[in-house]
Amino acid sequence: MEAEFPALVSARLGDRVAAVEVFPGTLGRVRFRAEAALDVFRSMRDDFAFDHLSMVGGIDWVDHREVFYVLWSDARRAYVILSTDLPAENPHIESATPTWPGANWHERETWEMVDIHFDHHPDLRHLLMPDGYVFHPLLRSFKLHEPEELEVKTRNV
Amino acid sequence: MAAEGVRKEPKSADNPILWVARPMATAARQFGKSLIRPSTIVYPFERLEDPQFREEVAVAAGKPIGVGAVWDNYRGVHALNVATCISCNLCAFSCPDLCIDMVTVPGGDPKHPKKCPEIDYGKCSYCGFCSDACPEGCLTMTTRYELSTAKRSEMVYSPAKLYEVFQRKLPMNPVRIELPENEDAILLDPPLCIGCNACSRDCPTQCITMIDIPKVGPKPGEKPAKRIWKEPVINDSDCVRCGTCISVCPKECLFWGSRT
Amino acid sequence: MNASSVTTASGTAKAPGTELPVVTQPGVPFIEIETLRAKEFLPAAKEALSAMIAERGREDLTQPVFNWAGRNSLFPLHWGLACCAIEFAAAFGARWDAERFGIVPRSSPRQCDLMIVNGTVTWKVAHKLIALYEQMPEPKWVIAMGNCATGGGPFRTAYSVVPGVDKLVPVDLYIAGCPPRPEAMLDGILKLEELIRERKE
Amino acid sequence: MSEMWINMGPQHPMTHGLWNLRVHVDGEMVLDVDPEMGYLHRGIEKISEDRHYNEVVTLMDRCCYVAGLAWEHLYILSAEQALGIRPPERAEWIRVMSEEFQRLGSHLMWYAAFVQDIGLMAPFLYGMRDRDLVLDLFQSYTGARMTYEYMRVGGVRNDLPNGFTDQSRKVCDWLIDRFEEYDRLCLASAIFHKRCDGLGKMSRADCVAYGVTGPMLRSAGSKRDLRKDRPYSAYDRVEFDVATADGADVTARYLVRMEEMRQSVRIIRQALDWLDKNPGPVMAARVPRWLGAPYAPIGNEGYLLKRNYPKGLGLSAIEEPHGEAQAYIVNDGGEHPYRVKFRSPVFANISAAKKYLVGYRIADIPPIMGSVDVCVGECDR
Amino acid sequence: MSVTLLSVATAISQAILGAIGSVLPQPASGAVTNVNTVDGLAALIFAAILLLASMLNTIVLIWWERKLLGRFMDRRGAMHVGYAGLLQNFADGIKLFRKDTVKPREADTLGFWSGPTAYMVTSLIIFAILPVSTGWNSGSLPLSLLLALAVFSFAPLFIFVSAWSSNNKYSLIGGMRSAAQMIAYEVPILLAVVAVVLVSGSFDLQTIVLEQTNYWFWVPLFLALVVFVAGMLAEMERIPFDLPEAEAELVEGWNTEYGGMMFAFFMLTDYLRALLGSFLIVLLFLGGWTMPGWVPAAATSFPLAGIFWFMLKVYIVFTVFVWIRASLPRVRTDQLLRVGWNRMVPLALLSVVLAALLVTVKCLPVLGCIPTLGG
Repeated sequence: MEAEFPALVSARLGDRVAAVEVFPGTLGRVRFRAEAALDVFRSMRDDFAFDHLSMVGGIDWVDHREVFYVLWSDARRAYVILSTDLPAENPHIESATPTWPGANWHERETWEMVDIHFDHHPDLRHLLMPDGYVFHPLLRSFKLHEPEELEVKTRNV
Repeated sequence: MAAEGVRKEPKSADNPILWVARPMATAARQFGKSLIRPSTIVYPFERLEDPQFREEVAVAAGKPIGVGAVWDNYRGVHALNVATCISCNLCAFSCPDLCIDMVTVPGGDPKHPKKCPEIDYGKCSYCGFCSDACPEGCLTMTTRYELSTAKRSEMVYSPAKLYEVFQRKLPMNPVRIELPENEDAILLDPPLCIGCNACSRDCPTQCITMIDIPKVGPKPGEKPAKRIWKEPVINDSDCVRCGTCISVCPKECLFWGSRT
Repeated sequence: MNASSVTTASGTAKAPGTELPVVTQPGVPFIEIETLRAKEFLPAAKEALSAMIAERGREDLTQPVFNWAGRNSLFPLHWGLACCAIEFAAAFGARWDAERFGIVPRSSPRQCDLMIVNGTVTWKVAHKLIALYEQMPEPKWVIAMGNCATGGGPFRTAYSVVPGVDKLVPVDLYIAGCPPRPEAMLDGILKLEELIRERKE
Repeated sequence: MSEMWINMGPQHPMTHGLWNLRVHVDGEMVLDVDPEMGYLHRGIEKISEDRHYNEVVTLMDRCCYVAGLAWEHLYILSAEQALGIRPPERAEWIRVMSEEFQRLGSHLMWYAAFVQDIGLMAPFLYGMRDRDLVLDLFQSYTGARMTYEYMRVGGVRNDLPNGFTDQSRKVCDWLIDRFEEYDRLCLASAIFHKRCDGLGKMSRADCVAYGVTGPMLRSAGSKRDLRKDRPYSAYDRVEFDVATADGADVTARYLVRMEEMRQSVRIIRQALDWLDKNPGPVMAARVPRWLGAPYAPIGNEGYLLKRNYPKGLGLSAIEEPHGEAQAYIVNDGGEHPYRVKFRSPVFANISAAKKYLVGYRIADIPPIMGSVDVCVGECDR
Repeated sequence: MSVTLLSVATAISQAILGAIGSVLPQPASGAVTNVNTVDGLAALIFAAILLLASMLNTIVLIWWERKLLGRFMDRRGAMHVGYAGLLQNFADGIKLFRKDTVKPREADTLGFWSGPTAYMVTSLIIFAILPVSTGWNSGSLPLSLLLALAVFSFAPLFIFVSAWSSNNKYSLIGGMRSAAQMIAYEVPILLAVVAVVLVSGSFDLQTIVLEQTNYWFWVPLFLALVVFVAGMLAEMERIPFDLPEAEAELVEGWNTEYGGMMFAFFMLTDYLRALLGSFLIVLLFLGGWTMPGWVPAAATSFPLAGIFWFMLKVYIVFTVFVWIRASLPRVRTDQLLRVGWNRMVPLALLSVVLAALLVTVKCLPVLGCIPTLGG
């Protein structure tokens, strides 16, 4: 069943999927094109029975940004990872909340941390940071201040 | 209600009087058990690390279980044996919270001041990485846990204070962790080395010796070079891999590598 | 105040020569005598008492009692921020019973006099912490329990953590530890009780 | 009665941690709920990008402070997959035993907080006393009560002290008959049933759709347990049952968690027998120097470029006491992990608060939130 | 010879005034030692003794509960302040009196200060009414039981006053819920009392206790006892009918705005009412200071024996309340009120019918006969 999963996916989704890489411990890592997000989500849920979305994450690769989804299927008892690349300036992707309601908070946190805008999200507002916060902490450009700046060092006792 | 894994739960009785009978009976039984000796350890006078609690302790009222070898491996306030410390900075490098500073210890020859770790207990998270990384085993963690002060600055323990804790001979952390054998060693890139002797001077365990290296002899007819070239040779068994020589070398010709 | 006239049970007045009006005429009611004495006695007594209080200072009279009472019944605020809160709860468990010292956690700040900051203080909770501190009536104390409250602990470099609660509220006592054991917390509270004992104002 | 928004603010005995439940109330009934998180967001994912691999373990114990070792196990499994390092077998069994002991500790803490919400005052003390016994065992082999820093990439810090296994067996026997006592205090009292039956219903379909996992999902009848569906470490060599109930309400979650504690004791006993019989190394033979403890992480960039360590991705998923937790680590070959992303089960369970809180009375919120077993540290990371 | 509170008070005032009289000159000492000043001072001392006894008893009750609750919870309870924690409650009291009382700006001044004080004072008055032993009460009031219950039921009014006047929306809701709970449980209590009065024939507590000299009422009127205990639990707001404590967790308890001295009044009054509840239960059902026949005469003949046995019974009843508090969870607000109206009131009516049956038939098949009623 695991072996022909990549073939099944590329057969079903065709050009929307760039590649299905091998990922140990899961059925595979499906790299899909960002514009075809909604159809990929719906087909994953309906055709491949991945009814449980457990995680949405964003990675800032400085020149581009990546969003990855981890799905679980009770029928197949296995995970699959969907991942897509978005341009660095004003990245946009369709929200997965209509297909999996559980994605609501995950997407709010990903927007807050890595500044990826999810279209048609019910209420995309701050979740972990105070409401007026303008920065996006998990971008590589956001530098943590060095510990030494915080306190005067006591030298040579 | 009884699913596959769940046992049949004791249903509450139907008649109202028994609604409360069983829980009250349980509370009464507990009352009887802890009437004479409840499970409380009266802290300022009795302490959990007293030997009397090793076997018999009313930790669970009614059935003494004893605390066993609980305190042999405890990570509390550090004890530093300043005498054996070779100031190799390994503890300062390995601390994730950057709360260890290498501070000169008064006394000793002023030209080569001896530096020992000074720990700020307001930042230390007692993870024990420093005592694991200490090659000489002179920085160990004791079972002392009380540390509360009114002034924040009193939380910074100088090497002298840590030595005091060491002298009090509190039971220290006997469990030495299992170090995987690691083939990394410090290698030399010969053409870059100018033989300035900085590494062998600063090596905390003095395991670098400078040896004469016969440079290519002078071409016939030229005067033999006045300078005798020297190169460091590192004795791997003594080296504690503290990386001081790498950071001290002006030409950066020493680097991590593997001999095999 | 000179000795008043001494009368025996039989009621005959054997008063030595005193300038106070000797009750010889019949029919002078007792109450009148007392009011005369009171008029003269009270101001003197009041002035002597206030002098004594001012001179000896209020501490010698009532402060030790209030210090003893304040020391032995500290009501901490019933809240928990992070990992230190679990050790705070364990201190009220069966093994280290903190209620022995009269420490009863209360859930409304109006009834507490000790705020134990047990955990990481983030900027989002900072103004709520200050509001809670102001709700507590005087005299009140603050204990910074654990390294996160003392100086930000392992998270002090984070963008959302206040590096030390002494930047928000005046702290009376710091307890080191990450998290401090329940005994270390009790030891801290006993040390705070010593501080209260020597409190002057 | 007028409708109004009530702030069960961050400082509230019911919340057991720092989060704010804004409740839209009409008189007694709850119309709408808006949980507000982030009061304990400490930026763990950002800090771990500056730390070496083994130094992130200290953040894991403080991330979920009730199930520290489980979260260490989660992070280490994903780091080992990203770095391509395999631990020895004895370390795997020690990790399984530690995670099961941590499940006992976490569920005992849940029991203490849950019964106090309903109003039972005595069992809070029983729960904390029995949890202290489990913490004593942790202190004997890891060195600390709650913040263990015990697991490393490639194994565990040190082996079990001698005499540990029979001390643990004594504690396991003690806990088994304590669970009888807990059931008599709760299940046998009619007021408990009157307070908890039929509250906070969350059907199985809703659970799966909202990403709710763990005891809340298993109380709705599903038999999903990662230790059985996708076994990791030594869980495939251990037999146990998955505790399920089909009431989907607060009492069902109570039953599932009590049964899970009994199953944990069963697993621990099997692990102790195996550990007694096969001594062996607990640390992988060869571990790169710059991972941090047990070595001091003195690496210089030059060294790494020459040794071009493999890049890699790691996804690990464990059955944490609150539910299903995941860690996704991106390793770009450098000393520090490039990106660390955690999935916290409590994060998903609270995000579904609208489904199991709306429609009940305001006096039912403490029992329902007690049965959800909120650990705010892991939720806000 | 019987030593009564009044005789003790007059003896003390006699001694004091005698001493003062001997010092003063003749006309003044005459005025001092005449009869009516002695009686006046005796009344004062009588009231002082009563106040002191009730306050001290309450504080010992708080200590007794904390120690018992500790033992139920497998821990030690207060022990480091004074011997075995006896001074703990004095420390709490002095500290709370010392804290500065904070009044919210918009709170209504009169209600805010007078609410808690009146709440405490009305509970204190009842101590004067309830007889503790033969003669140890303020004279034989023919309707002492009715007066006690009337003053006892002032509490919901003052809770409502203090809740409303602290001008806090949540305190108002909390106050309304507490008042509703207390009023809901007054009806079953009064009906249970009616059953007792039917059997004993008079409202005077003295005669009720005398009626029970050799046959305590809890045997025939067991149903009334259960209803009365449940009602008292709700009146005293103790678990399982523990509303204000729960309110502090849910919305905002009605005593959240109060700190310092006012909060001390609330804490003290909770235990005052618990003491009063135990007094009433012992007087009405457990035969007050009378001991059953088989107790040897020596045990009931030493001076103040009545008071000793009476207080022993009161503490035993209170121990049962603490036992209930340690082992049962809290009932929800609406369940509480539903149980109050739908379960308690019918049971109380049933107990009244049983009592009436008992009075007419004089003997019941199951419960046996009431010999005294023959006379």
